[in-house]
Amino acid sequence: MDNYEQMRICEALLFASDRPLSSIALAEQVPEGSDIEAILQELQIKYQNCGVNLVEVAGKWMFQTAADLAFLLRKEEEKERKLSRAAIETLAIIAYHQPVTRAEIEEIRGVSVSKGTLDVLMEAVWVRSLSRRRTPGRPMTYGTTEDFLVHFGLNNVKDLPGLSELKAAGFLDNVNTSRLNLLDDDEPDEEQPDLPINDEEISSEDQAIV
Amino acid sequence: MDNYEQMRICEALLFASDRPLSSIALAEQVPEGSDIEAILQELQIKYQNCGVNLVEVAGKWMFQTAADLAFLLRKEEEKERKLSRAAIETLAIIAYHQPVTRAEIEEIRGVSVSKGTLDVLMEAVWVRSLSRRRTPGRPMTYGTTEDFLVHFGLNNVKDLPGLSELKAAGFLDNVNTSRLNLLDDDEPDEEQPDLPINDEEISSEDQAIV
Amino acid sequence: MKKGLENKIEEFEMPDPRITKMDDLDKEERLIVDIDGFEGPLDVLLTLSRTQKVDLKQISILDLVKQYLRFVTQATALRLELAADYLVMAAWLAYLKSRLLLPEEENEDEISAEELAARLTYQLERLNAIRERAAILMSRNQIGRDMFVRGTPEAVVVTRHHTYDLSMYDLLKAYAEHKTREAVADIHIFKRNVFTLDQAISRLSDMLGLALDWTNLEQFMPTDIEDQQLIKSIKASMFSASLEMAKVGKADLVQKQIFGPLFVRGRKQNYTKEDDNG
Repeated sequence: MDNYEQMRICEALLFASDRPLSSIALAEQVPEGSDIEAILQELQIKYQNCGVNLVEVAGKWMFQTAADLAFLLRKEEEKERKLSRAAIETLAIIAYHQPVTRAEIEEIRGVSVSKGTLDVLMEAVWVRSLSRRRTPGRPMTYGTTEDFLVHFGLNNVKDLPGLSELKAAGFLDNVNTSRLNLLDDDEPDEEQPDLPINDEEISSEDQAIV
Repeated sequence: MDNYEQMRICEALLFASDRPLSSIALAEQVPEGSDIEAILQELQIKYQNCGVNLVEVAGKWMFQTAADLAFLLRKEEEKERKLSRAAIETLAIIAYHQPVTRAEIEEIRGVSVSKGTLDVLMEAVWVRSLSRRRTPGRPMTYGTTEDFLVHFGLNNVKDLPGLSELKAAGFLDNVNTSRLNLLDDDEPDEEQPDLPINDEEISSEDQAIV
Repeated sequence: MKKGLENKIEEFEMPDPRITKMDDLDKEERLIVDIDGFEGPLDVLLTLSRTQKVDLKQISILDLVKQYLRFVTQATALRLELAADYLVMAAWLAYLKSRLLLPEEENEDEISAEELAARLTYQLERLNAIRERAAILMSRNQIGRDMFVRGTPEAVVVTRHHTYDLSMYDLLKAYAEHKTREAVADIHIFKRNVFTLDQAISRLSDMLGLALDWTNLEQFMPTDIEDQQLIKSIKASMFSASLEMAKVGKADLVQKQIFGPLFVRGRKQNYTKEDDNG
C-alpha cells in the first residue's frame, strides 16, 4: 500500500467521525510500520487552506470547519445559553485548578457552590470527578474531560489561555479551604498533591478488578 | 469574495450539515450571482481521488466515504447502542456494592433482575463474575471490570462519588431532606468496598479473588 | 459631565448595572444594591473595588471596607435578607478595619493588619483573574457554535471499545434515582440506643448527693459503656441534666475556660447568697 492510499484511509476515518481519533487508533487501520505521524502531518497541510481543517485536540485528531468561517456558520448553542455565570466561573476554576475539590471552588469564589452547578457541568460532559484526595474526609476532586478540550479546541489543559500568567502570579497555589482562612495562619495540610493510589488499603480492591 | 472562498464555504457547510444539501440551499449562503453549480463541480473534482467524495444523491449534495473504503466503517447494527434503564441501574448497583450477588441486586432494586440484563453488562465487559460466595447455594458474586474503570475514567471503584457528594453535586436534588437523612444513614453500606474487609463472608470472597 | 474633565474617560465605561448610584452622587457615593445579582461577598468586594478605578494591588483596603460595610448597612436598611456569608465577611472586615486604624501592638502570634489586608487583596485578585480567564475561555471558538464537526458522522471501527454510549453522568444519575426511589419505598427507622434526660437527671442527683466538692462532670459518666453512640448520648444528656439542675437550683456549675472541663457541685438545701458566685 503506498503512502497515498494510507492517507486516504486516515482521511476517510477522520472525516467520518465526529469525535477526535488518536493516532494509535488510526495506526491500527494502516499497515504496520507506516509512519502515522507523517501521514497526519501531510493531511493537515493538505487541508490547511480548505473549508475544513484537520486539528489536534485533546491529543487526538479531528476534522472541523475552519475557524475563520465561524462568522458565517455561527449558531447560538443551547448548551452555552443555559450556563449561568456561576457555572461558567466554576468551570474556569475547575479547568485551571484541577484537580480541585468543591471546598476549594467555594473558597476561590467566596460563596458556596449551589446545587445544580456541578451537575450541569457534568451533564454537559465538560467536568468529571477525578480521584479522591488523600486528606481527611477524602474529598472528591474534579477536573475537565476530553469533551471539554475538544469543545474549546485545546490540545491539553496546559494549553489553557493565560495559564502560565496565573501560575506566575501565584493564583494557582494551594487553596486554603479552612473557613475564614483570612484569620488562619496554619499551613494548609489538605493541599498535598494527589498521589497515585497504591496503598495496601486499596490494593485488594485493585486486584479484584483486574 | 473570490471563487476559492465560496468553495471553502460550501465545503464547510456540506461537511457540517446533518443532511444532504440542495444547490439552492447552498446558493443562499454565498454571494448572489455566484455560479453554485460550477463551485460544486470544482469541489467534486477536488475530492474525487480522496478518502471521501462529494456525491449528488436525489438532486442534493453530500460527502461520503469513498466506496472502496467503506469496509472501514462499521455496519449499521454495530452502532452504539443505548443501555436500558434497568441495565444502567444494575450496573450502578454492582459498581457501588460489589462483590454482590444477583439476589442482593434484586433485593436492592426491589425487582427481579432478568438474565438478559446481566448478560448485556457482561458482554459490554463492564461487569464480570467474581467468585462464588461461601453461603448456602454458593451464589455467584459480580463486580466491575477494568474496562469499566477505563470507560468512566476512574482509577479505582473507590473514586465513585459517595451519597453525600452526589447530594452536594445536585444529583439527589428532588429528595426531601428528611429522606436524605435516612439515605445518609445508609452510607456505611456504600462504603462497603472501601472498608478493610474483616467479616468472614466477604474475606473468603476476597481471598478467592486475589 | 458636570463632574469635570478628570472623570471624563470613566464616564464612558458602562456602569455596573447591579450598583446604581443614587441621587446626584454626593461624596458619600451612595449605593442601591440588588442583592440577587451578586455571587457572594467576594463578588461585592470585587465590584466595589472597581469604583476605585485602580489596579487591584493598589486599592485602598480601608475605603473598600467602608464601602462594603455601607453596602451591608444599606441592604439591611432596605430589609433585604443578607445571607450569612455576607454578614460573616462584614464582621471580618469590621475587625480588619479596627486593626488597620489602631496602632499595631507587637504580638508574634497574630498576623499583622497589613498581612490580613494583603490576603484579602490576593483573594480578590485571584477571583478577578479566574473571571478574566473564564471570559477568554468562553470567547474562544467553540465546537457547535463557531466550528462544526461532521454533521453525519459514521461510527468508525476504531471506536469499538465503546460498545455502549453511557456517560459517568448517566451512571451517577441512575444510582441517585435508585436511591431516591428506595428512600420513598422503605423507610427503616432504627431505634437508637440513647440515655434519656430523665435517666441522666436521676443519675446526677443521686451522685451529687455523694460528692460534696466541685467535681468534673466527666466523672459522673458511667465507665463501663463501649458503644460510641451511647457514650455521645450520655454526654449530651448528662450535660443537659446539669443545666437543668442548675436551673432549678439543685446544683452549681462552673467552667473556667472555653472548652474546659465543666465542674458541678450539689447545692445544699439551706442555700445562702454567697454560694451564688459560681
